[in-house]
Amino acid sequence: MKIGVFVCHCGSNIGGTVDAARVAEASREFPDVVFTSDTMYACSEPGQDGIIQAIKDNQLDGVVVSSCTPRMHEPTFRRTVERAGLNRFMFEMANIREHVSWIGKDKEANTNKAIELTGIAVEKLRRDQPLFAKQFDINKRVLVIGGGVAGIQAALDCADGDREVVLVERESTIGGKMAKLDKTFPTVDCSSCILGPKMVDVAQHPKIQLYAMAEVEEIGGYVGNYEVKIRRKAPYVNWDLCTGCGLCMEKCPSKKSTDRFNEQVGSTTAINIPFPQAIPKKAVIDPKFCIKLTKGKCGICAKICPTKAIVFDQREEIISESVGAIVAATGYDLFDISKYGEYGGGRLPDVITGLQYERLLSASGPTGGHVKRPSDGKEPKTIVFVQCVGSRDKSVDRPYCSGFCCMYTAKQAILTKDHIPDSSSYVFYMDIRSPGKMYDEFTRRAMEEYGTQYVRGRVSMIYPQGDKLMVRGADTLMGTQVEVEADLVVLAAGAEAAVGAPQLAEKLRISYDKYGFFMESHPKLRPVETNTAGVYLAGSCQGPKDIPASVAQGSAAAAKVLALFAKDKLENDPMISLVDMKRCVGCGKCVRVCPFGAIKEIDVRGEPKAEVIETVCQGCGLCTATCPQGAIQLSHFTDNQILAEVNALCQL
Amino acid sequence: MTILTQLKEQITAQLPKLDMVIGWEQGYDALHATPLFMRAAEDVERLQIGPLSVHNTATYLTGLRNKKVGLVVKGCDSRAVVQLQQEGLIDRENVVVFGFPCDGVADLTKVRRLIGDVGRVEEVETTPTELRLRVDGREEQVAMSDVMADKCRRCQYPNALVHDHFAGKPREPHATSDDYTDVQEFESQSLETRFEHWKSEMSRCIRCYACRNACPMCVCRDHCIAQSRDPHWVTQDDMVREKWMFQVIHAMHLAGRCVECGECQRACPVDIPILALKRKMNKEIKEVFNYDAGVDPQAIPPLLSFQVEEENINERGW
Amino acid sequence: MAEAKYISNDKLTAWLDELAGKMRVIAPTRQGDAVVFAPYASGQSVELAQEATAPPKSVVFPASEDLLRYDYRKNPENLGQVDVELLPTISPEPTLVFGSRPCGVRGFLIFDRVYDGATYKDPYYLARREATLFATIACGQAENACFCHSVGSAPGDATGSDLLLTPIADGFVVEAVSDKGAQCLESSLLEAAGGKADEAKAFREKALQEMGEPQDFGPAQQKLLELFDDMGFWEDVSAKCISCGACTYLCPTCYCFNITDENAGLTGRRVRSWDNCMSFQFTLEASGHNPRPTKAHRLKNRVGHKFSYYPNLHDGIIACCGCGRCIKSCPVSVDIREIVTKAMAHQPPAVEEAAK
Amino acid sequence: MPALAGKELRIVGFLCNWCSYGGADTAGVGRFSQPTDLRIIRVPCSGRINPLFVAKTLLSGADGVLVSGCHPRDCHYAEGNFYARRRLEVFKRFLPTMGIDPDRFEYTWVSASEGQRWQKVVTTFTEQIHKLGPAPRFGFAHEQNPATAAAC
Repeated sequence: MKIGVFVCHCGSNIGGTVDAARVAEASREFPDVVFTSDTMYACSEPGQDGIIQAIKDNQLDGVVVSSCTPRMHEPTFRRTVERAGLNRFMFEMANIREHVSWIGKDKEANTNKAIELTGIAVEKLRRDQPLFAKQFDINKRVLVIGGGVAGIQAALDCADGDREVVLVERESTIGGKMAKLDKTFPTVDCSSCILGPKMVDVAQHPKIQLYAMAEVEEIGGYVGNYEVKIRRKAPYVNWDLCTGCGLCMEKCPSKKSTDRFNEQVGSTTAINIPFPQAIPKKAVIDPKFCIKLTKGKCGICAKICPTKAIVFDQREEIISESVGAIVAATGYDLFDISKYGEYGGGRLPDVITGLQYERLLSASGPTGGHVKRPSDGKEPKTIVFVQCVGSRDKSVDRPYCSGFCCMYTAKQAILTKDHIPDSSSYVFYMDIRSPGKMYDEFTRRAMEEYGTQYVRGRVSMIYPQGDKLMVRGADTLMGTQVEVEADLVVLAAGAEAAVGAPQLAEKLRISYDKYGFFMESHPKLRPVETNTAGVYLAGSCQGPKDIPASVAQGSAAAAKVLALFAKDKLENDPMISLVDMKRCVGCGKCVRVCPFGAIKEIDVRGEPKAEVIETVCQGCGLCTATCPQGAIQLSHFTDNQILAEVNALCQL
Repeated sequence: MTILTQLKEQITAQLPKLDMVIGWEQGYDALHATPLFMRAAEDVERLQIGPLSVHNTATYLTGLRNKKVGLVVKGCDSRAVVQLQQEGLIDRENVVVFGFPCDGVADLTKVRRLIGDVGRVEEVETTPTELRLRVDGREEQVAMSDVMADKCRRCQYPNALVHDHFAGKPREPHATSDDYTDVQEFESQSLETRFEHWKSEMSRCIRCYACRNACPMCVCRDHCIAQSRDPHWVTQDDMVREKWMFQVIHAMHLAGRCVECGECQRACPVDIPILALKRKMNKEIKEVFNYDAGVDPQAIPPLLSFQVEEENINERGW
Repeated sequence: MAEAKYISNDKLTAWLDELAGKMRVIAPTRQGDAVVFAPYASGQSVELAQEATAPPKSVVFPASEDLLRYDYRKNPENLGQVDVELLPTISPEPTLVFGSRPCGVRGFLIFDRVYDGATYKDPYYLARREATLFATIACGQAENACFCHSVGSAPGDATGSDLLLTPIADGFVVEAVSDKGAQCLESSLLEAAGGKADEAKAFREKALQEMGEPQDFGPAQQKLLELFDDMGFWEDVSAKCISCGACTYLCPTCYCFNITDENAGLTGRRVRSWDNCMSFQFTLEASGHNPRPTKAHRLKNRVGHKFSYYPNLHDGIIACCGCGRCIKSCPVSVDIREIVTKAMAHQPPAVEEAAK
Repeated sequence: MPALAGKELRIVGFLCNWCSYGGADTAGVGRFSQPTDLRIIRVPCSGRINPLFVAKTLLSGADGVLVSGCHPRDCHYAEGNFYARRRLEVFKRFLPTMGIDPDRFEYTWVSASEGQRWQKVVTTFTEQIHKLGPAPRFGFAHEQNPATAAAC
């Protein structure tokens, strides 16, 4: 092998504290090195040309550049050596700037260190192999999981980008949490008026295939080629026939069914269309409450259905879809308020969540938009809002801020005054968090224009007294105890990861934090990517978010998908693990630990062996560190390469 | 009916369905047993169990993967079966396990320490409490308690943990817990003493890899990195450093998997006390993960899994 | 030959010290629970009462040695031009191996036919061989694993030794076997043996007599060739073998080696190290193919080589000295005597059928 | 290569590319001065670091070994450092029985943004190794087992 070593002065950045010429001179004594030089700026155009010239003049097989961090210029120099006709992996870098010249002033020690770092780069390069990327086809369809506003946005943007979209929604209608809101802050728009058209677009878009009442069962494959199994639950209604006329709902005798859409404020019929703008607008039978399905009698809906759409013996089905990318937009769920026993949530009927209050405020809600308290239907006059219920509280393992509660509480206080002008509202808060366009102004309006009384402090207990609720808390600004006699208490329940989020993350092979929110690739710079190629995040599944942020992420994720799909072929990174079949004993330890499911067990003449799926492997090398006999080796970071570096530093 | 008779009956009944049953018989002299591969009914007659049945029969399992194998096991051997099953290295349905209550086995090195060279043992009689030997025409009686293998003194699993057939009644464990006093005592010496101890002990290693090949969990054997060039972890030099590196490799590869059958040390022809390394590893595995290898076939070896929040690992936030 | 001498036990240490002043003395030493040959230092206790765990093989044939050391020298005018400079490695030191048993020394006679043969002379081996003397102790009693008398030797066999020590009451009769050995007898600590020499002779004869009838392994030479393709036989006898190298590395007659290069920067070494035919790597080819893929193939080679292939090449001489180390140090007590005996008695199935 | 005589001890670092190597870069960019002993070997992930590399390095004559990866839960490869944490912890606890001071080996988590933290880690660890002094050695390649080496 013929190696060239190029030592960069980087102006005085390296040259100031490292004798670059001496490093180049000393490198002549390294094995296989046939050419060395020191250069003012290796990355500059003349610097790169010099490298190319030296490769040609000396027929070099590999190049070491001793300069700055490879995290900066490794791609640059890989392209340089490639231009000279070498494989781009026949290149190593010694970091003598960030790791040497910039962190010490002792020129002798620095120079010695730079020589040694160059030496280990030479030893590694001597064991480098040319590597070649594999190209593979890409299936330009995208799966969007979750039909809330983030998922809707991602689906629509992808579909508008002319890509086929498979949208999977767990509930019987898309719309998510936003569909349940009455108005949105800070504009006080009607939520369903702005979301509704988008939902209709989803239903009508020729590029979108919507599966409602469906969940992702299994995901296999890798970026560009995912195989997805979708479990579609049985609505007991043939949706191809159902017109959403609603006759069945009128006649259904089972009227005590759980009303999921209305957050269980009141109840609904066993056969049900959640709300008038539902997409798809189809009836669904709740088998837990349907008299026909529980007791075998009734069947009124089947009799009156004009299209004969009722199918009592319908079964769930598994649907297979092939896609090239996945957007997870599974949203959030609400914190269980009954965990605060002292607040009486779940026990006292007039202690409700903010989302339940939205339904009371909504004209399409169970009360027709009249605020009536659940216990006796009376219109409340004194309403207490309690913030941070399940947010910023380590004692319930929810130390994070849910982000949007301050704003919706202010909105609800304003709407309360609109609905009941003679009412008075109190808000118990810890801090007001309103960093957003027009947000702080909005909370100010709630206080100043709408007379909402903000009390800084935690509520210690809520207990019934007559038909009132006594709310006892501290006013930490005044340093006094406060007691408010309320008709209705609204708890700003925090957001938590959607039920089943960790399980979905595992299917997607992405990581999630200890609360179940999905982890992005980089918290600042890669907020919608995950570390699994081809899987993107949108909305609150990544962490609590308000509507505009969710929509923005939906669009961002769609942009990522469209960028991915702009290519006709994908290339893998060739720095992946490879199995030496002769030495593999098929113990399966690598298969067990691979975070990406990139290793499969195969049968070779009756013996189990491991095989790397080259397009899935991400090149972490965990398998190589796990394999007891070193039969699986990460290319470019093989055991022998690392051992050679160790030996160069330590032995002899 | 004695346990041995019962065991022989059970084996004879199953043998037609199996390719072989592995147990022990008398070896080249009365003191040395040797593994017995029973293929025909008459082979069963030679079966011997007792304090001289020192070998771990499970060691052969991974080499017989496509065969139907019966295995006579002591408690410790059965832990190896469990561990192999747990790691998917054997198909449990291909293995028929014959258990019996183990009263402990003799450590022949200890016997040698007591009575000198054992090259001329003429006769051995075993009782639950004694070994009676005739050596060079003289009678020697040694108490089992003096020559019992250390692993047996602290044995918590004298009865096969998994078995398809069991002869006799399960016996009480020899011990209920393991406080690793041996490890603590060793570590109470100075670092230098410990370092020099291994330097000196390892110097007589002949690199025969009996420790590795006798280990039921060493499934790489033919492809072990001790002898490979790619990867090239150790050289073939007769150097303490290289020999010692292999012992560290063996200990690390066994972390969370070693069932402490002690075969590595027993097999060592030059009596290097290498079980101490595995003991240490097991002590730490127990402390950090509260894990015992070879007990639960459903468990996952701790170094092949993780918890997002580790209870006993200090994140070393310095 | 010089007359027989006698040394009493109480003077033995002084004699060893005297010898150690003239040359390097290697003697059996207790290390932990094993007895191994190690350089003797003045005043150190030596273990002569029992056979050492390992034979003194490594004194002449080290477990590893540098066949050569080399430096790469780069031409400063043209870095691509590299010269290799070889550095000498052979520098044997006059050595006395004291206290081996006859079998341990006799192993080198097996070596000699290979490394000092007509076709090839191994300079590394020969240099050490010539620089080494053996003062051997006759055995008084065979161990259970011993069978030296069945492979052409005896407990008092002096072949290959330079001095023979025979233990008698309170000391040893010391007899020179070679001229080099005779020089070691020039010590005032030794006295004339006189009548004790006969006592010694009787001691040796009694030891041989007590071993009983030797077994005739001669027919194995042909029989093992016949069994070469009978893998069923070999699978059967190798079933309990765990394929380690204890038998081979403790064998005084096993002489196989491996060669590996170890480089570091611009220097390197070519290392010869013991290899053993029980190991999968022994015949592993670069292609990945292995003509001896299973332990049955490998054990067949070990037994076949000792009792058939080597005798075929070397006048029927069995490449085994009967020390029994492979038996007693085997982790699973594989008994080579039993395998050879079985092989000799083995009737191919077809023949058995015909006999009925 | 022998460590710079009289000044440095031989300290080898294994750093994951995504976090700690970046953290060391950040420290450089910030000109956070550090002792010069450490030599960094770059690997993709702390999960790539077989504890046996640490063993090999220590047995080959290093005076100290430092491993650093992404903070748990921040692994670029999702789970690599979770495995590394277990393996390295077990190995560190094993060192005393080998007769090696466990303080000669540390593993830590430093993110790409934590330049100052990296400076502190390197400085503290280097001081720790200097306090311990040079590690006991097994000797170099040609110094063999005395029993047979003497026979050369």
